[in-house]
Amino acid sequence: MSTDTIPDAVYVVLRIFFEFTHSFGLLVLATVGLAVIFGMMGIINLAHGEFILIGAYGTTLSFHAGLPLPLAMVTGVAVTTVVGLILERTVIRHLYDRLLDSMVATFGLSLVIIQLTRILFGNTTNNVSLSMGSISYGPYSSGTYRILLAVIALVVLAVLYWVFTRTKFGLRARATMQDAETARAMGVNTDRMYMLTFGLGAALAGLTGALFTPAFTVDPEIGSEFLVESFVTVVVGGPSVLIGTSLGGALLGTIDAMFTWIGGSFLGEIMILIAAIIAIRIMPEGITGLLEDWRQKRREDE
Amino acid sequence: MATSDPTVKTTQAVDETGSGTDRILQTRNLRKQFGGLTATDDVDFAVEAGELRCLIGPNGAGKSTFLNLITGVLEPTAGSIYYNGSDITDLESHKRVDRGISIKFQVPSLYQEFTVRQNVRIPLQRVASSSEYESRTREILQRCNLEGEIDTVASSLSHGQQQRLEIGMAMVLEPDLMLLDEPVAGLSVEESADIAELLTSINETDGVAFIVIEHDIDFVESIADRVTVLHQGGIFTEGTIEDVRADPDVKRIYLGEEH
Amino acid sequence: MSEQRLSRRSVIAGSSVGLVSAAAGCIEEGGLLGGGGGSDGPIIGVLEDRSGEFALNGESKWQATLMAIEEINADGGVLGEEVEVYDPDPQSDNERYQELTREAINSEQVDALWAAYSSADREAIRPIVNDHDQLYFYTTQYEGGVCDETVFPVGATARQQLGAVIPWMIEEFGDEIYIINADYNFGNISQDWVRLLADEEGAEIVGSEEIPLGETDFASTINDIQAEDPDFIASMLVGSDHENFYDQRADNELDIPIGSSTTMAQGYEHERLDPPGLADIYVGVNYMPELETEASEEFTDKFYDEYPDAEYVNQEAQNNYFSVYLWKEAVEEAGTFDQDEVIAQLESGMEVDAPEGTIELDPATHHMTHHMRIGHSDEDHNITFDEEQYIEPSFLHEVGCDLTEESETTQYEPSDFYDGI
Amino acid sequence: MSVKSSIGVLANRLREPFEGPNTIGNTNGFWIGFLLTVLLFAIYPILFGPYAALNPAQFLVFALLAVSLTFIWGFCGILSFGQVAFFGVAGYTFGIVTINIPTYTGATLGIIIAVAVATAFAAVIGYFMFYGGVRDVYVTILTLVVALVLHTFMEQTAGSQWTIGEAHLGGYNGMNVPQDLAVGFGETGVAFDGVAHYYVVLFTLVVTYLLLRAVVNSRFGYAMVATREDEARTEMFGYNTTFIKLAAFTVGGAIAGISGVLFVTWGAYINPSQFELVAATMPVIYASIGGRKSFAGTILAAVAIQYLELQLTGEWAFVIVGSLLVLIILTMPDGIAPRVRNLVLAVGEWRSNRDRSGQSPPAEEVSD
Repeated sequence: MSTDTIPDAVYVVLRIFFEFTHSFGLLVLATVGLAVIFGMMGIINLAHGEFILIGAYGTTLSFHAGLPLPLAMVTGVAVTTVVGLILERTVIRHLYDRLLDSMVATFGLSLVIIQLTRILFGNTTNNVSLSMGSISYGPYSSGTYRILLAVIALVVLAVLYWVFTRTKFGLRARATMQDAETARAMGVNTDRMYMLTFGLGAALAGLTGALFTPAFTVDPEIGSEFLVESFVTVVVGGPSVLIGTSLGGALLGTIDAMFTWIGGSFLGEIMILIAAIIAIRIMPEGITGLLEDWRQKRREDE
Repeated sequence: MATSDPTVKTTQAVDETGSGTDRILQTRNLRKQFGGLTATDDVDFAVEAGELRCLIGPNGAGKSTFLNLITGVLEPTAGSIYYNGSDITDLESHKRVDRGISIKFQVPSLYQEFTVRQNVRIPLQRVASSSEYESRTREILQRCNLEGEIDTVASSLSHGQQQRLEIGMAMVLEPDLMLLDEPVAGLSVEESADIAELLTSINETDGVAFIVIEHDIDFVESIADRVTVLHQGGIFTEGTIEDVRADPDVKRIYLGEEH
Repeated sequence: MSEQRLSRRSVIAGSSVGLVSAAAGCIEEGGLLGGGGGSDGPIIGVLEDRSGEFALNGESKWQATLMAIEEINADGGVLGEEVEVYDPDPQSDNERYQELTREAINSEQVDALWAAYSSADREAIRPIVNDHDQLYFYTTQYEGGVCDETVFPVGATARQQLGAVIPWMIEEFGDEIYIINADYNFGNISQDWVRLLADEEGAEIVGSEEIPLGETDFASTINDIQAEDPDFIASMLVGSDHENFYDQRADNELDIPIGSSTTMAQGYEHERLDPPGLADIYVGVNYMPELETEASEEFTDKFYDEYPDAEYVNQEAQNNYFSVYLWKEAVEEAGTFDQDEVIAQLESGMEVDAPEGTIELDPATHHMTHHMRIGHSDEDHNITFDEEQYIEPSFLHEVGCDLTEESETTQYEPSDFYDGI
Repeated sequence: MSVKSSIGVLANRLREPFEGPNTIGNTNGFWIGFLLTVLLFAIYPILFGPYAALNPAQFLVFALLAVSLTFIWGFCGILSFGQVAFFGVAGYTFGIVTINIPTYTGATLGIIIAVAVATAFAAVIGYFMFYGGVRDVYVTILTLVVALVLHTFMEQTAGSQWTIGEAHLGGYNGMNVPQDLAVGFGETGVAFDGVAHYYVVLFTLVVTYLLLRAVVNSRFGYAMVATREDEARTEMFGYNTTFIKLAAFTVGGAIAGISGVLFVTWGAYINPSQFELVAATMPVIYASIGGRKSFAGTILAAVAIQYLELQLTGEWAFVIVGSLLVLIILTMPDGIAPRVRNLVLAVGEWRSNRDRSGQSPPAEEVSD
């Protein structure tokens, strides 16, 4: 088929679709670590962005120390997990039933992590580049790596689904989060479950940092680029980690892509925030809550 | 369906709203569904002024849901609620309280960090001026036998004391109808007796009507004028405690042999 | 802060007349316990960011200022006195800028102030500076238009930078321009300048987008540019988030050349990002350390001797450096540290030997005439310079700012004076 | 003796409206400490000079902002990250009004309109949330998002189309507001500049402090605290808890608005960074550290933390401040104020025990 016969509209649709995948990948990956910690443990982790920062620095520094990129990314995730576990044991552990205090404490942690990073590694790092080129269609093109990130986001969600529904750890962790006392009575080491769940959240944040290292400028402020998006997605998604994150990411990704296309980046950015406000107002339990209602209504009709 | 059950004896209404009678509360076709579950199923229910009614029924019969519909905590799916002849179905909870309905929840829900005096102040300040606080508080506490605990923090009261205090606090607003959800659950026999005495005294001296949910049949027997049995969201039967006790169908549903 | 004994007047007043008049006396004096004096000798305030958002740009500004003062002190100081420095870190936080500016002016009583990377921070402290008639050097390249009696914005203005690079780009690549700029004052005013310059040169703006600060995803922007396919892009992107544009540009093989006023000379993206993200970017600058003149090489050598770990010495660092010397000369010619007299001296018209070359201060506008170059990054991020012009700060002359005649504290914008923006 | 006791009676009369179980600090010792602290702030400019009072003025402005949060969070259970939104809206409004009417009339109107707009804005947001059934942590997040929307929006108002009358919103660079805090009409009036501004801030803070103490110990205060403790229960005593929350939130917005006006007249400048996440977090931090159920604790924590931040000039500043936050939250869950009270009570008990066992005459207690 020659290019002349493809109407421009097809290219425009393709373009919006690919821009949506960028947005979706970013939102889901930015959110998933926070969603595990917030959705399962009720901790509002304001240092979430800084866990991403640790993942990105772990990757950047080990890459420049000579590791190949995939290994450097693994190192980034590992470092973040270890830091997350240490912080869980020393700080977070004491805040499990203190939602609001956890915000203040993690905000304090984020100040410390950002500034320590600056003191130790300076104001900037040498970037890690990964040229994967782009996919071209009509007059447009889209970066391959960012599309790959959207695919990875889906894979991460699928793996999490498997972890939470098919593994011993997942079942125990869910039991603990739902009713710690009963879980304890059933012989689950709940303290350990809390630690591991927080560790998982940290690891996911580290993964996000690692994956975005080649795409973003890595500096001590990198965490702030993710924090707002991730909060908004968690809130829109609601308490269910997987369904919430994926649907929240899809909804906001669509809003971002559409409004950016209509009126530029500013419109896309502010519409995400306004969508969040409306979402909280009309579905205080997020999309997951709304879905639960629908399901019940359906059952009723049958 | 409860209404089609031949054993059901519903209260015959004078008219739809129960106005022009002594009827303080009347529900019409009251219905509440949670998704596919019908917790309250087309209930027509009435209480006379000054009556002390107990609501019994096996677990899951919809007793608490029914109470929550009357207080406005829950919104009904269908049907109406009339109080002293006027429709209160769409009234917010706090406005129903102002009309004279008080409630005591199932779980003790005092302000745990407050002292007894402060607890009493919450309802009291709505109906009394500050110069009356002290005398009114003492009066109330005397009635529920808690004079000595006026400066005790609520959380350190015994379970029975907490229940009595809650009833006392509900009394402060001088209601015409009080709804109590399991007031003696978990109490000792002596404590239950205290509560029974308190309720009877309020009922007789102040003419307050009661709807009391309770499992403890001995307790019910000691206080109730009439008893309503709820089952599967509907009214299963109604009558004096003797009638209900004698009813073999009631035994059957309590033992779970429905079919 | 130096210690100062209770003034005799306040002690006498306190014992004889009573507390109230003592209080009044003290309020004038600087308090019963307060050191009213600051430093005995000359002191300058240097408020440059070493943490927060602008640390990357502020660090070498701070370093170069300290280096200039060290050199001057080693060389006998100013008017024979050693100059002290008050240099807390403002942390890129504009309330902190306000607090520290008050500290610098009131407690330290600085003789001159260097402060702020961003325009927002400058605007935050300018009311305080105006309140106290404080001599203030703002050295960042900026949108231009500040006509303020005690402020010396010595960096290149948008008009100077874009005036160098845009006409050259039109000549070189063609007359269809697509503008992308950071969506704030600097960016928008720069866009206005590009439009004015394009108009003068008979070029056409085929599209433009204002991009929020903090945006990281440029997919849509790149697609919009691809759809228009301009001859070149005029880019005024700002900050580390916007740097993502360059990698995404390379990934998408968007090989349209870019004319800019913001890249490389401040945040040294050509050193920090891997090639070829910055390939074919042309930036209008008054200074980059890659400049191979004798004055420039002497400056960079000294700088890296002093700060061997420094990452870069940016355009603003150079501006801080020469403006400290400019101040020193003005003080010495005036024969006093008195700020009014130093300002009068500066307004008499001065010249300074800067690493970028010898440049003049324009008395009427307090701005500098700069040597404007076009720095060009090739595919390997090597920098060459394509053209050099000596450009006056003409905009403020056109709007009639003459601080030697009339005192004011205004910021003018091009949209107030030109039609068609 | 009789003079002394009548002063005591008078003092008790004066104290009465400000005391009650809802506030920490109802003893003689507390009020003496309170008077001394106010006195210390009042003579601060005399001791250290008028210029030294300029930064403390800013500390007190942010203390007032934090107090607006303490009121709604500590006493009504509403954690809002949006206090900065009302603060900033009031600041911008004051700028817009006074730039357009650069007279004493304008300054007076500016104060009134700015606080009114902030209050109305809080009322609208509050109505939207509370009557829409938004609760708990979702209130926190929604208010934060409101602040972020304002941040995003205001940052892009650099263009000349964003001009209201003569006032240019100014985008990221913000808005210069040359008008001093002033009241009057036309060309006559009083302006509060420099040290006078400091005293206005101090006065406002002290008055707000006392008023809020009176409010939280009033009927409405009891209703707020009851709502905080158990909303459903309180509703069942006939309280319209939704309205109580809305009213408290609106009052909080008004106080935040007042602090916004004092801020913009302090620095003659405001920009969108006032709406940023970090700025939004600061009042929460002051209240958490000081004690969210204590106005005095919040105020002192706000002043102490800001003072500390200004003094820490090196690169370790954020590390120290951040670590302190974590440490205090871990060791003192309710903030410092309740700890101090318990300590005072413990010391008092220890002393009275000692006195009782010693030779102290018991008669003294009678006259107290």
